[in-house]
Amino acid sequence: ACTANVSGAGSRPRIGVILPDSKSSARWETADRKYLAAAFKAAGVDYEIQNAQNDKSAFTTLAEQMITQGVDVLMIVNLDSGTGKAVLDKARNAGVATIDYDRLTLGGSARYYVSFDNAAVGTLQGQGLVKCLTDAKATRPVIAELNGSQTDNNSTLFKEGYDGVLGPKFTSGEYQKGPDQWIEEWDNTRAGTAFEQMMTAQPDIGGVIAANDGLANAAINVLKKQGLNGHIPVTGQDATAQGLQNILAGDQCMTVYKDVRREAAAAAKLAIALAKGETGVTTAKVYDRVGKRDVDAILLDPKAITRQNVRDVIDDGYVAADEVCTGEFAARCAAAGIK
Amino acid sequence: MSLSMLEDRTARRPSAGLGPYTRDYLARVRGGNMGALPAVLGLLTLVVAFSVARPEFVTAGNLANLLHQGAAVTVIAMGLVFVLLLGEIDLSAGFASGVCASVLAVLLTNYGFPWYFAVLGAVATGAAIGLVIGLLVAKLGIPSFVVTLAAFLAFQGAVLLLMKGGTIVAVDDPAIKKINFDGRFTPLQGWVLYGITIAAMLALHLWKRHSRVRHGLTADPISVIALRVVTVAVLLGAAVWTLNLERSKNDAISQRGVPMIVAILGLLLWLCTFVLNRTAFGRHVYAVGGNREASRRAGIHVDAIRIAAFVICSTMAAVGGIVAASRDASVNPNTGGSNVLLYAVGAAVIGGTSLFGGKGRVLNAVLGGAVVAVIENGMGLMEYSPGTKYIVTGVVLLLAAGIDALTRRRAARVGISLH
Amino acid sequence: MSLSMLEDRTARRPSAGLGPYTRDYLARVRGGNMGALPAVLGLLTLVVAFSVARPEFVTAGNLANLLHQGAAVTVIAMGLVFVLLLGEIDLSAGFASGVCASVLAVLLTNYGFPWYFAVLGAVATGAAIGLVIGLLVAKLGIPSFVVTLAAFLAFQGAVLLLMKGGTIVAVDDPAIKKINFDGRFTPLQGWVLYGITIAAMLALHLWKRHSRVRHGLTADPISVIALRVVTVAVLLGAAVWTLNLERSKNDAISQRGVPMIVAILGLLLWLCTFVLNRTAFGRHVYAVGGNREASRRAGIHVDAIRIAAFVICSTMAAVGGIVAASRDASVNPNTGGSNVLLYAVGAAVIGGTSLFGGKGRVLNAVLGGAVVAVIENGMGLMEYSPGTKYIVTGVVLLLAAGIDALTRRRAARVGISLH
Amino acid sequence: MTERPLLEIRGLSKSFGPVQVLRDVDFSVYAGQVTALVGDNGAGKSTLVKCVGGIYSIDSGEYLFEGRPVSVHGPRDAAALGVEIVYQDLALCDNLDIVQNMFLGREIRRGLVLDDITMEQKAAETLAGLSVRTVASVRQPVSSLSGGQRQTVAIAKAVLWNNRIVILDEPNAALGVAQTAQVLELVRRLADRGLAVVLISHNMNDVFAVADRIAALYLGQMAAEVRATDVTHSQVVELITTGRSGPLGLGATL
Amino acid sequence: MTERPLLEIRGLSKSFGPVQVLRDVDFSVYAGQVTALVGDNGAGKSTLVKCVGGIYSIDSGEYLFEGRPVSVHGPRDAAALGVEIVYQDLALCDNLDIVQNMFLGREIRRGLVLDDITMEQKAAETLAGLSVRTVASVRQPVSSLSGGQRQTVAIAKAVLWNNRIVILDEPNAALGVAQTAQVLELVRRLADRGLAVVLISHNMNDVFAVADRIAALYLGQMAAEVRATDVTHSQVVELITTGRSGPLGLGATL
Ligand SMILES: Nc1ncnc2c1ncn2[C@@H]1O[C@H](COP(=O)(O)OP(=O)(O)OP(=O)(O)O)[C@@H](O)[C@H]1O
Ligand SMILES: Nc1ncnc2c1ncn2[C@@H]1O[C@H](COP(=O)(O)OP(=O)(O)OP(=O)(O)O)[C@@H](O)[C@H]1O
Ligand SMILES: [Mg+2]
Ligand SMILES: [Mg+2]
Repeated sequence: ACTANVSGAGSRPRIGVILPDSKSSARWETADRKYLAAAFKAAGVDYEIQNAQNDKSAFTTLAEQMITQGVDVLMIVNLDSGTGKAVLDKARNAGVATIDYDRLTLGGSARYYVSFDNAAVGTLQGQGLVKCLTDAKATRPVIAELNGSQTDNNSTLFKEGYDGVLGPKFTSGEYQKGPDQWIEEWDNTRAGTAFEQMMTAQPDIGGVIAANDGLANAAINVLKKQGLNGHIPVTGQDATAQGLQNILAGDQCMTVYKDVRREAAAAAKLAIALAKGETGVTTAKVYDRVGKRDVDAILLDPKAITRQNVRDVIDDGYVAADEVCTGEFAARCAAAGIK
Repeated sequence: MSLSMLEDRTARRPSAGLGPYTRDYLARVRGGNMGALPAVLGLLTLVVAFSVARPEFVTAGNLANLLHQGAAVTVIAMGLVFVLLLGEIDLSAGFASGVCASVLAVLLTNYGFPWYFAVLGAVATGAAIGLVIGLLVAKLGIPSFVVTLAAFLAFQGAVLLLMKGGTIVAVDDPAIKKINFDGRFTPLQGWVLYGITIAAMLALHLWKRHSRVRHGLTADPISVIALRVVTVAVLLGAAVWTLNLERSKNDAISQRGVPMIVAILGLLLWLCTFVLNRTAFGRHVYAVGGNREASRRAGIHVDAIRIAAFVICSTMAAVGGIVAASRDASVNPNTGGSNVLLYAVGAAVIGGTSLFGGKGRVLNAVLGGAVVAVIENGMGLMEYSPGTKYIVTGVVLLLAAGIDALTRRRAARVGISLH
Repeated sequence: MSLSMLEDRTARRPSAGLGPYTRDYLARVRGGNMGALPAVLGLLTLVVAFSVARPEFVTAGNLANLLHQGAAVTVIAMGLVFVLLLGEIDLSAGFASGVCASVLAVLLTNYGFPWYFAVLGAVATGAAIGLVIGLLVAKLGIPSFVVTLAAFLAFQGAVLLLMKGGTIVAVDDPAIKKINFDGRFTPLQGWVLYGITIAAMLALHLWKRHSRVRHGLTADPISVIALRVVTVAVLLGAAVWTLNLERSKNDAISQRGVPMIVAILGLLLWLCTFVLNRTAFGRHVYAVGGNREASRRAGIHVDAIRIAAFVICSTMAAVGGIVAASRDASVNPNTGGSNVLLYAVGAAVIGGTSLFGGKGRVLNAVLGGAVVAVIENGMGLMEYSPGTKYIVTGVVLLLAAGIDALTRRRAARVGISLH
Repeated sequence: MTERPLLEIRGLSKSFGPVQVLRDVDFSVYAGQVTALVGDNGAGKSTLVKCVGGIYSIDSGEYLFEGRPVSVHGPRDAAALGVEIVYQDLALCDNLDIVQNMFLGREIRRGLVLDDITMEQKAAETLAGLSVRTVASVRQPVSSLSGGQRQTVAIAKAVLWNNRIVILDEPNAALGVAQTAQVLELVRRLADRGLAVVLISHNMNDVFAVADRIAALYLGQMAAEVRATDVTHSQVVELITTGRSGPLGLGATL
Repeated sequence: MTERPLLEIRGLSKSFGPVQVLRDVDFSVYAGQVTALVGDNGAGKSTLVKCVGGIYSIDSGEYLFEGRPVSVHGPRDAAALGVEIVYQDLALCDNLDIVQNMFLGREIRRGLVLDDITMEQKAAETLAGLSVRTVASVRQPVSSLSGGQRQTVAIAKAVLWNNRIVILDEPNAALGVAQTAQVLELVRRLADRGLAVVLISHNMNDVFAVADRIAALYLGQMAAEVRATDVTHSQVVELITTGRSGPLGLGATL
């Protein structure tokens, strides 16, 4: 839907982008694709944006085809580091410049990495939970963790972040460590079951780290059944419409807002520069613990969203007001100063 | 030319007592004809094992969770029985439930339809899906594996399009949420329903016996009927009693009573069993699955039966999708995905349904569904890493099925083992 | 008592010319006995359609991609044919390939074994997996669907554990990477191999004809053999020529020649076909799949055959895993996951293998694998949103299979359609 | 043979791929008569019957019922004309019991619900009438029946209904002495009730015991259609094995 | 009957679930003799044969071969003793062709590779010896064969091998006149070569034509084992239908 013609591969710079899927999060298709395309179009480069639909084989296939068609820059969001590395190596061998977008390919050969600082995301989640628990004056709460997919490196980074905040509190005895599970494929239904079973095994859970808004919503639904929603804080991520609604309703403690537009803009700028044969400007270095090397990176800062600043997300235009302020939420929106 | 010319070597005459009947039953068990026994045995073993490992497994709260968790897969499995009985397969049942759940969510949430229209829309979508699949299989003769593999892919796409590229749609309608989220009967209602069920069961049994005896046919002795009804009454009674206990963790809210979903599952089970056992259509499903050519020669509309089975399967998948949407109070692009299909087919097969057709019962799919739900629920209480959990789940599933297989084993030794 | 008492109504005598043979062939086609024709037709349609839609589909580079992409699923599908021929299923083949690939990677990368030991380890793991599954199915009598569903779950866990919870293991061994990553024959080697293949094919055909004629049996006329060999020679020749073109976009690197994987696929195809068609074991696989009881009565070790088929299937899955690991130059917990299994079974079924057993050929699994690979590759060139892409993929798969079904359709009308 | 046949087949040909099984076959059956269809193994008798029953489509030929051409495209069309057939390969559903098989496709219902009791009674009566004394229960699955018992069930299934034509493809093959006698008597009784009956058998004693007319197939061609009283035992055997016997047979006219 | 039987069954009982099919059956077969096993439909003949062949496990009873007790747990054990059986339900693989079926489990090989040419030749010869003239090709799948052709293939499969005991369960049921004669002649020839042959048949003419001894089963019990010359046609029929005939039968001693 978004390519200029194919034949001019030799003259005009050409950029290929592979997005991971459309199910773990809505952002890839609804936000990233849109913003990247806009930036490329504005810069007048040829581009192609494909989605691997969570299929590793399709992912490799797409990359091979882009390389075959002669892209100058390949930007990927890997499904896992394995396929990611293979693709990056293939691209390097073909002389194609590479960018890891959003997810770092461990052991890979990408020249650049553009992302939000994922450990920082986890830290914000941990801090958010601590704040909500303090506000609720919880004593020695049991903390349950619903982590993301174990095969997604970002999940590991998020976990490092919030465990960094919570770990000391566990050791000091201020909080108690509760059940802690990875949710395969970030699957919300599985998350619901997992949380139900956590509540059964440990009925006195007092706080929940949920790695994103989908997992948070699954947990909140279980809490609702018990009438405990709003009493037990739950974290989230991605600032989805539903997450914001849960926050407005008081069921969710916080979410993390990662302005995809900024991420996309930074990545697009870098890619366009590379495609034109210029060098990219980076702001940080990230250590790849598998590949044992520093990767030049642009790391953007995430922002914690609570009931107080929900309107920031909407004012930014990241989520439309009418998506959030439906039905019963209209009043709450008004209360939060959202128009 | 009288009936007595048929020498009845089984010595099972009307009103023979419990003694000969038991002997007869044991002989049949040894002969490999055991009905639901093996599945029940496997289930029991699982329950005992999990209760020992995690005492909270046997709490009222967990029993309710179990019912909510297993409902969607069980409903889909019931529908699959129809297709499997024909020796066909429907790989798309999982995502069909996802498509129908999406339709429900979109109609409810995005278009603001009342819940009954949305349910109707979802169910109609399911029926339409089944019709298309059935036509392709029966009229064009494409193997059902291929057709439903194609549908499996296409429906994933349909869900994504309906969900506008992967957003989660909340389902907040109170009526829908009653189905499998927070709908409960009051304790009194629970007992009344229980009474009606047991009374109906007793009446049906007695009536059947009465008319068979009147026509001079063999019938089960009263003592056996009593035994059966009492067993069911005790088991069901225990379940109702447990579910009527308070299971809320929050003093402000009371959570007592049998979840609504139990009645829905019971109703669907009864309906499917009735259709398969007591109507000509059901008879023809078994016949076509047993020997398609013989059925054709007997004048059965084989194609119509096959199409109808796919329609039923997809319609049940739609119901399963609604049940799943109700439980999650939302629909996402994964609804009906991941392992839903394999678990549903697995439930039917564990319950003894043959993939070659002609053999299987809906009750057994429900028992198989219970096995799957118990494993998922019990494993959720264990604290393993994902890797270990997968392995243990596989092993436990194998054990449950192994008990079944070992119990049935004599059948293969004694009878002809043509598949 | 002489042979001539058997009146040969087909009028196919030794050395009858091309004319009568063609008539005979057409009659058989009309009668529904068409061999590989429908699958080839479906494939051709796809290729033409994609070439029209996206001209870059028919480039040398894309042909090589296609071969690399489809190889793993095709190898797994070849192995599955053995199990499907028995009327069994192996849901675990996909993840079994993942487990074996992980073993390969761990041995290579973590333990530093030489590549041949690692390959041996992976293949031995596959064989052991097949042995366990086969024993459970044949000796305990648990349905293969259930056993392999359990294995499907357990192997997912095993991969996670082997990969230590999700980290990837790179496979950088140059020998392994030759298999399906960058191994190529030089153009000259390609042509030599081509010559050997065609010569061997011709020799085999002529030799068979010679000995049949010598024993007074019917045989294909020379003209038919010539036609067949020439067809294959032209098609293969065109492929070799295309693959010998330069396909590198980077002047620094040359990418010409037939990928190594082609020879591996060809060898496996020949081996499996040989085993199934020319050995007693293969004959027994068909027999057990056709009528298990009759095979038992004929003194065939039915259990041994079933176990062996599972061993072959899992061993081929191991090879498929190695091929996949080579292509990705790494292994990760998803290797063998997502749609690998469904695509592999689909490849076999599209190629005409019956899920009821007794019917199917390895060549057809390869053709089916080609259909799947072409669809994946072609769809990768189209720019659709994910939702649309899923839907279009499903529809295309259905069309490819539909052509097959419509071509075969007369078979059902004419012959007996017992499944 | 001036009477009009109830069913008449004209110029029927049928091939399976390259193998032509029936060539230009004419065949007539008359109400109130037993027509024996004889022929060597593989002569094409069962194929002819399956064409009549709509199981196989025909390549060419005409199908006349009461003199009117009809088209039969499937078993349902044949059944609608009142043609009931016991096939040589029996075609029973092994997973169903005797009663279910006997009423397959024609279940007795009360409203929506199957009337199992009535069906069970009727099935038991019909079977008893065919001298089967060893069936343990009519609720036994047919997979557990002996060869003869299976055959009896198939025959019982066909005669349970009032039809105009009954075709029996080697019904006695697996039957015992007493059962064979019963079936032959049944065949005669059906014809006497005015039905047209076709009996395929390799047993000449059975054929001559009940047949009014004899049709002999030879290698897919109709060698002769004659009155049973016009030929001898050995003439029929000759027709079967060589296709002709004196003035009768292929190349000769009646 | 002082000669030692080649195979002797003593006190065999067999039930399927609650149904007892064989009760305390004694049965002997002698080398060089044709033993006819007769009995009504459902008497238990096929079940007895399947117990002998190791298809069914037995509940109780002894199995003596050349006077020595042996245990038979499966078809392979029976085959190892040299027992070859044509089952009533034929047991052919429909998806294989005639040659493949005839050599199933005993394929001729050259090294690892099947020797299809030799097998095809042998199969064609054997079939031709059984008067089958209508088989289009020995490469035809058996699913396309007529009833009689299938039966001939099953018989040919059994007599292709040199065995000590051949048991034929209603081999003539679907055969034509000429083919039946051929099979009876074959049965006689096998016995004359010193094999023990068991023939199950409902056709008394066939039985008396070749049998040396007759064993009659009645409702799962052995009613009588007698020399064929000692009984008449009608006595045997009486034994079959009522289990006794004068001094013979159940409750009486020989
Ligand atoms: N589906 C088929 N494909 C090919 N050939 C077939 C098919 N069905 C039947 N034939 C052939 O047609 C011929 C006639 O078969 P048919 O069954 O009509 O014989 P029949 O007269 O009934 O013989 P029998 O007395 O043995 O039952 C046989 O030679 C058989 O091999
Ligand atoms: N698997 C089984 N389960 C239950 N009953 C069976 C089974 N197999 C056979 N029977 C019963 O055993 C009895 C004897 O069967 P069998 O096949 O031995 O008879 P037969 O003497 O060979 O008869 P026929 O002459 O009809 O072939 C029959 O009444 C049959 O219904
Ligand atoms: Mg016939
Ligand atoms: Mg018998």
